[in-house]
Amino acid sequence: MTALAIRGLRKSFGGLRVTQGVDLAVAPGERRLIIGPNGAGKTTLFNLIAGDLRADSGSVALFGTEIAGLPARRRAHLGLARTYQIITLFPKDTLLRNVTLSLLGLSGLRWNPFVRLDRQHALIAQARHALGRVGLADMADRPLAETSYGERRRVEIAMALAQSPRVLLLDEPFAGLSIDERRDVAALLAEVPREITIVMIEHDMDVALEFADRISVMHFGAVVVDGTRAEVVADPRTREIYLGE
Amino acid sequence: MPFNRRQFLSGAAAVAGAAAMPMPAIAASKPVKIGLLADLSGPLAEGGIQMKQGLTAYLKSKNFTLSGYRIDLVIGDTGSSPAQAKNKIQELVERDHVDFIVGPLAAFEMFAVNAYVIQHKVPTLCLAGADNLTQRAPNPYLVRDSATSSQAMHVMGDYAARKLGLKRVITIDSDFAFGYEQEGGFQQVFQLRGGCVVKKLWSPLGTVDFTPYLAQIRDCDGVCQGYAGAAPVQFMKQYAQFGLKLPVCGGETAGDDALLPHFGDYAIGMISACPYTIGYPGEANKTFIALMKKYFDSVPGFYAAGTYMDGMVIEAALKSLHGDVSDPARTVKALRAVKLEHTPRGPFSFDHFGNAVGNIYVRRIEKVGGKLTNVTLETYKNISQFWPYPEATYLKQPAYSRSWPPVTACKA
Amino acid sequence: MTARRALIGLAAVLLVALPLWVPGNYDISVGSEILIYAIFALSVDLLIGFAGLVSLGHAGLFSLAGYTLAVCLGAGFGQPAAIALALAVALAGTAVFAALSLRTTGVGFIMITLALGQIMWGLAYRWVGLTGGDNGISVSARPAPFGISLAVPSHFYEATLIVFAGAVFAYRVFVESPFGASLRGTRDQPRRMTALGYNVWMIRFSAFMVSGLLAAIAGILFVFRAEFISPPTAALTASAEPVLMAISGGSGTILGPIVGAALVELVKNVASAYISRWNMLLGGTFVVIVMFMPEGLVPGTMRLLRRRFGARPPAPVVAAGTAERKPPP
Amino acid sequence: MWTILAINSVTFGGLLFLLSAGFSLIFGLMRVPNLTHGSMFMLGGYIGGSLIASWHLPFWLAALVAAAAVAAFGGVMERFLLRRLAGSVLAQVLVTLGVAFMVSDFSLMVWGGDPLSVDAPRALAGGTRALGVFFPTYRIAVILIAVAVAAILWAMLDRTRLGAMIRAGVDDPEMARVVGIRVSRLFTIVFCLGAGLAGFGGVMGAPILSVYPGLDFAMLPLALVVVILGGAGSLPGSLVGSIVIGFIYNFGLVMVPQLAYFILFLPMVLVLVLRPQGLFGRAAP
Repeated sequence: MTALAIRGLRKSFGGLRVTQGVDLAVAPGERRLIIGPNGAGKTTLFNLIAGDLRADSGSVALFGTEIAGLPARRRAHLGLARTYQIITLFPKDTLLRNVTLSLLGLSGLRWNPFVRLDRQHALIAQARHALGRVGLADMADRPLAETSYGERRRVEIAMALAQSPRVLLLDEPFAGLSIDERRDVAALLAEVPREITIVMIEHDMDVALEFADRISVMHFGAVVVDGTRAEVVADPRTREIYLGE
Repeated sequence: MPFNRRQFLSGAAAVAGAAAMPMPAIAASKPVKIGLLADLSGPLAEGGIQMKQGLTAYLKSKNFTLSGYRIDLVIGDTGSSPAQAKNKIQELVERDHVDFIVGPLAAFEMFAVNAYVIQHKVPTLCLAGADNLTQRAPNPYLVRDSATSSQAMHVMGDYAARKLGLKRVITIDSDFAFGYEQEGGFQQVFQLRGGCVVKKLWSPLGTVDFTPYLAQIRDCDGVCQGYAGAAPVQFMKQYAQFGLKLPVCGGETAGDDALLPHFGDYAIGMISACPYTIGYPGEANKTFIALMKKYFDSVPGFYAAGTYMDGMVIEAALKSLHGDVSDPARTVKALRAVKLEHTPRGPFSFDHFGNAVGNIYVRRIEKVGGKLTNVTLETYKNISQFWPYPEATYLKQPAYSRSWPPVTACKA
Repeated sequence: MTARRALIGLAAVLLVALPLWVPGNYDISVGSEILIYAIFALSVDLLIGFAGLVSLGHAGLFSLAGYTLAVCLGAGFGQPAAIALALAVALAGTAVFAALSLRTTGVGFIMITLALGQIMWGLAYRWVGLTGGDNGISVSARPAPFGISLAVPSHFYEATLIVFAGAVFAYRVFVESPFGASLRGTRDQPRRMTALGYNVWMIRFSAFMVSGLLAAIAGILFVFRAEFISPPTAALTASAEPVLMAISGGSGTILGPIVGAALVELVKNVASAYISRWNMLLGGTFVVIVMFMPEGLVPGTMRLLRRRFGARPPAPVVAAGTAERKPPP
Repeated sequence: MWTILAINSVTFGGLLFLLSAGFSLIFGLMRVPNLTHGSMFMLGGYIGGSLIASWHLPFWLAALVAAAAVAAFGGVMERFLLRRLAGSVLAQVLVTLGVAFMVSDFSLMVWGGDPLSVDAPRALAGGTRALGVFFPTYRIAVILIAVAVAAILWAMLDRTRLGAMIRAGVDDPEMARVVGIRVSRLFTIVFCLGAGLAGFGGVMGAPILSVYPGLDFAMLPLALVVVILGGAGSLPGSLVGSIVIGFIYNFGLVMVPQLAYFILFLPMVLVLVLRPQGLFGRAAP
């Protein structure tokens, strides 16, 4: 069974066809990298997978379950998590609260108006643990607004990992980071267990290529090349796309 | 900033004045307190300010001493809001322990405080017109020296049919109780005298442009409007702008004398019926007008006259009570027993419900000496709230409402 | 923390003992009014401060409960039945308000609620048969729970205080609960919340229902206190008032709307007795608050105190929405 | 009758346009919900009316002076109050409503509670026969004035550098800042312009509506309704929205008088529920 199977996915805005018939199959445990020039439709593809956008046609299956018609929140409950290219966190809250919110999203507790959140010790311990996994345990009680960009990126990842997703979508996790920070995040991702399938969009080839099992190249809203690192690098169409840019 | 609460209290000046005059010894005792409940802000401020001026003018002219008793005046601003009227009356009664309430202006405010007035037995001299306060659901503590909403309109209906010779009239008024009662009163008597109301138009409160209604005025020989506040000025102006020439008649608020400086020539010819008129020739009215001019540089109208006369009524009642206002029931009885000859509106007395029986003037706006004024056309004497019916007959019919009396087909 | 406890305790004692330390019945009655409006302001601020949704139609819900109560009492229902019906009808109305207005957020939300509130106001005027039009409905009977007559001003005050305390307690539990945290999340990052698995619409809808419930409770108390209800209760200005209370006191806090309610009601009912230009005073007060404490009186005072006593730098306080407060100039 | 209603729909729409164009620009560019806008309209009417009645200024001069005075008032408000509150919608709501309360009380203090009746300029007094009906000349003039103002505004937005900057700011405030537009000065200019337009509209409306306490809060919801219908920041939107409201108001009151109290708000709810961004607006930010 494939972790993520996409078939004939289409989306247009007005007359502009942003996604035109994407096919993609990601195996369980795989690390898949998606590359492509700006405007190739990579982030739109993520939005379609995660449900932030509704596809015009085509199917998305998560471990065999069709999810293309489901709202984003239902997809999260089925084991899909994502990070955003532009960091979207809760700046007023502490790191711990950010991760707690993430955990709460999948917990039935989120509807409970009768108990105090800060007394939910099990949940909070879990959140602390998730922060620990990204090396931020000692900053857990600091407001997010007082952290650095790189730290926020790790919080994003902690939030996604905290949900123990089956498939994790990472949208440019290295963008805007310093070299040191990139190394930290890369190490972090390398430690993610293979139970979690990862699909990543990234421009930074140095870090990303090393990480990926397979690579898909997108251009004009479609997957043009699909294969192992060597296959993709060797493919003339890849060169064409990148040199033509 | 001016101090509202103790602005006009009998303080040093009044006491000094009293000492200079040969007053009964009792003048030195506890002052009698009057609480004025008026709309000093909000959309009805025009009438509220007149109320304050009228009462103040009378008290000031009497040096805050009525029938030898010192008077304290405490003022509460209702802000043209029922909820605030309720709070203010509580404040005046429970905190300032006033002996009389003068006001409020609007029926919706009076209804907000009505239960309270009854419960706390506060002698209240209100200007709000709502018919039922002195009819089907009478308030035993109420005295009204002005009129019910329909009282002057009954007269207008009579005059329109008999003297103006109108046959088919369209009424237009604000879509709320005061409007229903005004037009109901007009229609009732107008039809009794052979006229016919062919259409009744209601504009929502706060209407800024009356054109949609003006466009519907046709197939009639006259219009009756009962607008209040600033709306008569707006309405008459737009009426004239659309070239409408049919005679317009109205009630006490539509042709209020206080609006005269604000009307333009377009209002000339409008006929209204009112329990007060600026042209009443009595000496008391001349004094009143002069005082308003002297103290406030203001042209008085129906609201100022109302509270001014409230001062006179209280004065007369204090005299008969010998200043003892401790028993509300007795006080109200004394108030209702007051019969005055020389007042700005001429002679009047009260019926057993506490509503004034007196003259209603039919006047027309004319230009005299370069200024607009209301010229009296006819004086209907001794008009009660039930006129022209006997009390029992009148009370048997339903209260006026949006749908009563109904518009029926007119005989050709 | 203990200082805080002590302050809350002191405030509670002062509130309970209010009938003993204010001059008279009128002042006690103003006390009740402040409490009622505090509940109303809290109701509105649940949406403003915690959901980032500004409602300018809450007077519609407030008066829906009030009118239902008045109509039911007039029709001869018993007090408990009338109260229950008023709550039920107001909640049904809230559901309609919420379903329509939550089609959008931001300014669109403000406008839909405003329009719905205006429609309630129009109904109050025009449905004369039921509402009495502008003459309103008088209610003469206050309830007498356990044989204690609430017609006595101090009794009514204490009863209101009990309801108020209950509401504040429940409010506090609510905003600090997991659901409260979810609600705040939808205020700051609705899209992110969806991706995390939250049903943003349902969370907002539920919060709107709770807010409507509080507004209804305030509306019912209002009618019992004023013993009267008429269309201005549903007017736009009546909807704007709790919004102003919440913002001036400090939106997104619990104490803020309460302080704001006290401020506005004191200016309207107490200061207006001494200063004829009380509207000017009220408007000026708002402007001054915004000038010196754009985040509201309560958070602003906290900030100044913290600065004065040299504790840690002020945590960024945000009024609502995703807009960050600018650093103080 | 229908002809009168139709012409008047446009007149009323024209007046609403003068009122709402500024509101829409301010909201579109600065994201400030200027709840003082109705007060500015009323203030314009009072100032203009007094200049005409007491100072015997010609109507048009009075209108310009009043517009300038209200614009200056707007400028002061923007510089000293709103400037510090950028981005904080709640504080803006509080301060603009606070100022609205103060203006309303100030007007009551200065002009009293009496309505101020303003005469139309003599040349435009009386009526005209048009399309077979008698219609007040001044009301027809209001249509022309509104069209002229719309044309001037359009030319300014479309043809001048200032207009280009405003449009850039409405489309993308961040970008405008980045490309070096002095946003703060632009905000002041636009706020003055919007305030001045409202004040001008107040004078234009005065011969029709008169000026009286409460006019401010009678006009404010109308401005809001127009902007909702037309979408914020869009000049054609406000124009069309104003005229649509003009028609709904005039025909609605005649055809469904029983709904008079809801006549503007029912369509507004419908529009918002079906199309939350307004008839002509883009998606809300």
